[in-house]
Amino acid sequence: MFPGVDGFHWTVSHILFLSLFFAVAMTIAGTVLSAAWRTARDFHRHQATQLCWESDFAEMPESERRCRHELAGRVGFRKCDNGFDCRHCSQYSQFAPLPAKVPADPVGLKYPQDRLYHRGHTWVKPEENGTVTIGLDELADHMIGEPDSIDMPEMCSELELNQTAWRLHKNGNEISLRAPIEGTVVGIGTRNSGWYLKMRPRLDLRDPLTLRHLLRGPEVSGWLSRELERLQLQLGPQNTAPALADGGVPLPGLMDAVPEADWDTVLSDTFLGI
Amino acid sequence: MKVTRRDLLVWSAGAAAGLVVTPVPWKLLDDVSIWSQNWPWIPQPARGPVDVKQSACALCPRGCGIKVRMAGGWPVGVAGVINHPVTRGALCPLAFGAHQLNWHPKRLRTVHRQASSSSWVEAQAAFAKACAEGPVVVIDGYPGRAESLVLETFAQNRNGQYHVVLSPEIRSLIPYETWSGIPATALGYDIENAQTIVSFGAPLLDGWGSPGQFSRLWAERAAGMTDPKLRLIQVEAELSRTATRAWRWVAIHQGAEAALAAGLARVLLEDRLVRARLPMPALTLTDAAVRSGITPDAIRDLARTIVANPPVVAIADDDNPAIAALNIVLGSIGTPGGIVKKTKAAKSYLAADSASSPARAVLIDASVPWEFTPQTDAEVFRFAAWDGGSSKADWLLPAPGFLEALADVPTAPAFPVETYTIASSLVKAPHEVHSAAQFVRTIDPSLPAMEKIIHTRCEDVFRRRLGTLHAQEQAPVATLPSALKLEEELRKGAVWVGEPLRVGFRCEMKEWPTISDSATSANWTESWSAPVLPPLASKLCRESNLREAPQGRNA
Amino acid sequence: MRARYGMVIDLDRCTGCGACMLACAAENNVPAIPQATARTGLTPMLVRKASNGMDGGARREVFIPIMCMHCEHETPCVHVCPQQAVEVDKATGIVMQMPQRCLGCRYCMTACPYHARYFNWWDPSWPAGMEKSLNPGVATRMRGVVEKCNLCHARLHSAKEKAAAAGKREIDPADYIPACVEACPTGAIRLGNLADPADPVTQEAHSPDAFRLLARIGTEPKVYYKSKEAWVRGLAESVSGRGANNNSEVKHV
Amino acid sequence: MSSAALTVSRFSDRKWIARGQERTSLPHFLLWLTPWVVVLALGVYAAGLCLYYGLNQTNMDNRFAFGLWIFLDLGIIALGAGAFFTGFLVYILKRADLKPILNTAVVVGFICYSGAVAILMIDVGQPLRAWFTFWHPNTHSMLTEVTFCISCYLLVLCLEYIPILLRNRQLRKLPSFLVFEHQLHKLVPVLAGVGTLLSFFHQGSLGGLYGVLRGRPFAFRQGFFIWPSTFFLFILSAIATGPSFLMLVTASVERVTGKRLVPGDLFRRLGFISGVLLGIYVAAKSIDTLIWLNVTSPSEGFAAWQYYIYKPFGTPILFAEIVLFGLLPAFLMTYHRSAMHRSWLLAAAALACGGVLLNRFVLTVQTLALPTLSFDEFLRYTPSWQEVASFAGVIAYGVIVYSLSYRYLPLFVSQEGEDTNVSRG
Repeated sequence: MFPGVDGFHWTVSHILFLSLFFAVAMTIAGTVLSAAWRTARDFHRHQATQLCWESDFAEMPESERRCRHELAGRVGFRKCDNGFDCRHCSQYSQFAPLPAKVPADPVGLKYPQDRLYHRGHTWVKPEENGTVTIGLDELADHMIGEPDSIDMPEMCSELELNQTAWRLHKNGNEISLRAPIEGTVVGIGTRNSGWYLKMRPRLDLRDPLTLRHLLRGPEVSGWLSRELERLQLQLGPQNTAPALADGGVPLPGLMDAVPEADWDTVLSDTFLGI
Repeated sequence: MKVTRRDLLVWSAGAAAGLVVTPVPWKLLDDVSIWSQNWPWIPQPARGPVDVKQSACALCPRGCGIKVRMAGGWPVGVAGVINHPVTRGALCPLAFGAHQLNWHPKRLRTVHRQASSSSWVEAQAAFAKACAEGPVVVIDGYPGRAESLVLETFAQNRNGQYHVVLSPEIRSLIPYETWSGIPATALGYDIENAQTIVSFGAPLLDGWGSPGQFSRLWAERAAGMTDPKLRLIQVEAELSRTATRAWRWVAIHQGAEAALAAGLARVLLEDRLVRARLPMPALTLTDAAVRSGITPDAIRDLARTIVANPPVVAIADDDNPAIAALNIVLGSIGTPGGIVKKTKAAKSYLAADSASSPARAVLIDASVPWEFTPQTDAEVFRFAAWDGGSSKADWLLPAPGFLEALADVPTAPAFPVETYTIASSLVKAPHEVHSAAQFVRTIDPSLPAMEKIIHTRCEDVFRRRLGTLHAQEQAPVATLPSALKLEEELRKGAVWVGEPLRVGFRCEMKEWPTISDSATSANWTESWSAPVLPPLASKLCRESNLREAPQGRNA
Repeated sequence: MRARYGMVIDLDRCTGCGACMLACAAENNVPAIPQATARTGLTPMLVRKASNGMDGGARREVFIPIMCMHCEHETPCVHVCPQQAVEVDKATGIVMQMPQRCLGCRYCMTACPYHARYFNWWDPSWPAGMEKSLNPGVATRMRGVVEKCNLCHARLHSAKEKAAAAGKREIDPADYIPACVEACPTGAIRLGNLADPADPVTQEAHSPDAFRLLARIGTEPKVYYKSKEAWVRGLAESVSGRGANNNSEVKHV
Repeated sequence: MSSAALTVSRFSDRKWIARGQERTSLPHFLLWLTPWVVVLALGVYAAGLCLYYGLNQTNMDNRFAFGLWIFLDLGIIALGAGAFFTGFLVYILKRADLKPILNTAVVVGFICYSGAVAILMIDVGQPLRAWFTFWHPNTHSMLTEVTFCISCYLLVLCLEYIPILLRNRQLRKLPSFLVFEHQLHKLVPVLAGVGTLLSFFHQGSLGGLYGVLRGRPFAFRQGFFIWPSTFFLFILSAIATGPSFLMLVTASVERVTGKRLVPGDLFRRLGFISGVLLGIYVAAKSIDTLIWLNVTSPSEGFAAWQYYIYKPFGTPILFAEIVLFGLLPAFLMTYHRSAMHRSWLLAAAALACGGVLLNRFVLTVQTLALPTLSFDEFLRYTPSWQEVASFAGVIAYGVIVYSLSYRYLPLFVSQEGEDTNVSRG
């Protein structure tokens, strides 16, 4: 069929057939290659993690995708379409001024007001020197208790927002903590140190927009109460007695206390996993 | 950094994708498919120059002339010899695979005593001992050869006996021998000159006589003609191959040939269709009709058709006297187109199945069909080139195979004139095989050597100065310079054809032979001596349904 | 000159001896497969039997040698072969099979109305030593490919070589005689150049007794049959369920 | 107690199953797989025999050169047509309502085509030379067209399958995979277009395969340009039964898992599409049959009656093909009363699929069984155990691949997502 192959001769049917065939082959090859090329490009432009987060966000159940303003009770019913990144939310400013209907003090858990909270149960505390301290909030800490092992990122590594910042291992579950903010790792902590990461944010902290996407005040308590509610449902009524004290405060070491629960689901719901 | 499962996953995915764009898989594919085009375990023929040799097929007494294509010293193909006076280029199907017979898995290569293998030395010792102790019977399947002469002389010297397993054509001539005293081997059917042939179950188109002779004749004078010059009337129970092609097929009851012959004779004599004064068959026409299963009128018509265009000859497929008698009625004895005498120098043989005489040992030549088993409790020494399985032989002695031994080819059975040629051996025989003649000469060295006999025969032919030599072109023997030249030509495949001796003879038939239903079985490999068929015969018998595999022979 | 080799087979002459089948097999190095049956055997030349369907004395039978008909027009096998392993030789009209290119899909076998194509179901094998008796002119095939009659192309080739050596452009017809033609004891099978009107075979092909099997399918087979008997000529038309044929009578496998 | 729970969790594959999808326990799943794996193993063994010893392992012969396997190929490729057709409807005709079935369609298509190609590789005598078709293609051969299109389309199906595969819960954790999936998914409409083109041609060519057999007047059809009528009939019947088969598959999965996987009205939509197309097919088929019986076949010297004198291939088979397996299901799936009832719909779908299988069977097997020469015999053939085993092996392969895909990949994700939400209250 090809020039050089014995008995080759051009005929109309050859030309039609071959052109069609190669057109198809090229299209298929082209599709794959362009997909591969675009992938490479996304990584090059640091859009990969963003894409992953978007896809994960899309995978999340509706109930997990509530808008912070709904949590704070500023609006009745609103679901987030921005992957929890209020910095690009067009309507943020129109809801933010509204009065919150939820008490600002979190139920029985220590959620200091000096820090901001990410939906993945991490907190961010701006320091004077322009860095931020990042840690695990109390609910998460109580739930996990003492982790079996921890892998932290390298010093000076760049972290993207919502990218896995560090991992905790517990009872064979791997828990990925999402970075609440983008920046460079400048310090590594431990559980006992009370914080896990120190980061130099990529954006200027003085700009209010930089930390806008993080929860604060009434949003936190609204969000927490829903989280507790969910926990209660997922751990099941028979577990609620040992697991949660009155007022629904989880006792430390919840994972050890209730090993038979479907932790896989609980953890991925809690830490915005997939 | 440590390699995690994720890294492995990504890596393998990338590798798989990457490998496709390298030439590695494609080259591999190419090599593999090329390999599939010449698998090492598939034999390929050795290239080499092909030269054509002429010889004769000695696998049965018909001795057809064959053209053998030789490559690298081995026969790679067999074909007929167009200008062969008898076969005229035609051969039986088996001949075309015969060149592979020597490698047949059943080929005998060692001496066997009962089941266990033995040696020539022991065989010779045993045979010598037997000869010393008592008379020997030698059985030959292909009389008239130089080898036969050696065997016969040996038998006489040992005051033993020489018996012959006769081919069906010869057997069909035995009645005339009894009535005329002329040996059956001296007689023949002059079908060349016959106008009407009534075959009583003889497989004329299926290997009868010299296959080529009749096939060619029929093809020229009868095939596809509504009014053929040669009328072939086949009287047979089944629609045999010959019957399908015959001018007329007379379907009769199984084994009623004799009855019909009698019926025909009666009609011929009663209705004065023949001028002959002969005993009338005892059988009435009605009885004949009842026995043969066709109406009296049909018999009458048949009789008239037969005599309609003489000369006519009736041919039986066995020694059925009734059909011979019919020939006498038809006056086809000693007349052109009938039963003719072809030679004065011929002797009558003892048929082997009458081998009841007491013998210490029986020696069976390789030319004897494997089916034949002697009625004796003597020690049996059997020569064969192939092992046909169960046989009564105490000793199984490996004989030369196809084209492995020098042989001479006397007149084909029932052929109307004498012929003679030499089948020179084209293939070197394995050193462990010996012919029966060689074997007996180790016991009795006084016996003449094959070469010598053949030589004297050539001289004899030359001296008589009769007949013609059919080589590339024909030459009367009288024109040949010397007997040596004659022999040389014969060894190259030429055939000597004698003069037809035009002498009539009489058959004294006192009374009509008694009618007995004869169970005829005209097997197409009746006198094919080898117990095996060429492997390629499976095309006929197993890889197609063209033919029944002949009994006792593994195709 | 552009030859069109074809055959005329006189069915009145065919005695069904089978010499052509053996000669063909020997010439083309077709193995005798021990396990093969009438359904799986290799018989590029196959003599089949047909009857007029009657019984007793009224029964008539005829033997029909079947080989590749070398169809001239819309050759079914050539059209279907996915990889050009079959082609019609423009110079000779012979339908050539190239076993070494065949992938054994057997599509051509389903396409052939004459069942004249055969598949190598087994590896070809010969008893020890018998490979010495193979015809040097023809290569053996391997398992898993289709083969068929190619009109003893090896013989045509040597005839051409001979002509070329003698400096002639045309081959001497006497040098090109396929094995089956050579073997037929009654001269029933004859080869000729149908493109040459003077060729006796061409003339016979146009005689009133001549016919071709399934001619109405329109593939212009170049193998002609001929018979004086009307019922035999009737076999050309396909009225199925007619004559019972022992040849394709096959056990239920 | 806790240790027990831990061991359970150690042996569970929960982490591989998408969050919120309820799947049966691993042991139970393995139990379900076991028989299929056994059948598959047997099939692989049989196929191995055929490849090692050659096709003498089958009961095919020189006249019955095609057998069970070709029937299988034509059959499953026809049933697999749902893949390209659904893709065509969703991406080209923008029928978003059919999206829930799309992933299943792709997986089913992938199974059918890969299975068919695998069987073809055993069926040819020299698989190692299969690629010669790409090197010396005979552009006049329908089989060339089939080979090219099927191999290309299988590639397309793989590409369409990859995104589904990469959405597996563990695989998607790898950013590179997830991003590639994301990008490839964006381009799937292109693939759907190509797939439609390819499928259109090879479904047709599979019909042409027999339609062009001038030497087999039972199969030979006149047609349009280079394509015999069977070319178009095959396309029609394939796209008509493809959706029906998807219906059957989904329904049986719902039956096995006891879950509602697709919106209730989806079956009715599919059924309607199937029914209408089937109606058109039956009409075309009838006309074609009439032309063939009265014109095409007689002109080749074959009287129509002679095809139907051999049992079991009597005229009833023709009737069944057109009315029982054609007209009836077409009516059931389009007539609103019967289409209301799921059971009627499924029955009709089953009939439709049976019909297309019967059609392929008749065209492959009856064609070869019938005599062509007047002295031919009607031929019988029973497949050898090796043939049957490889046949069963392909089916088992299909079940296994589908089960795995269903368990570990988000086939019906949108629907199930909603389900879980509902359950969460």
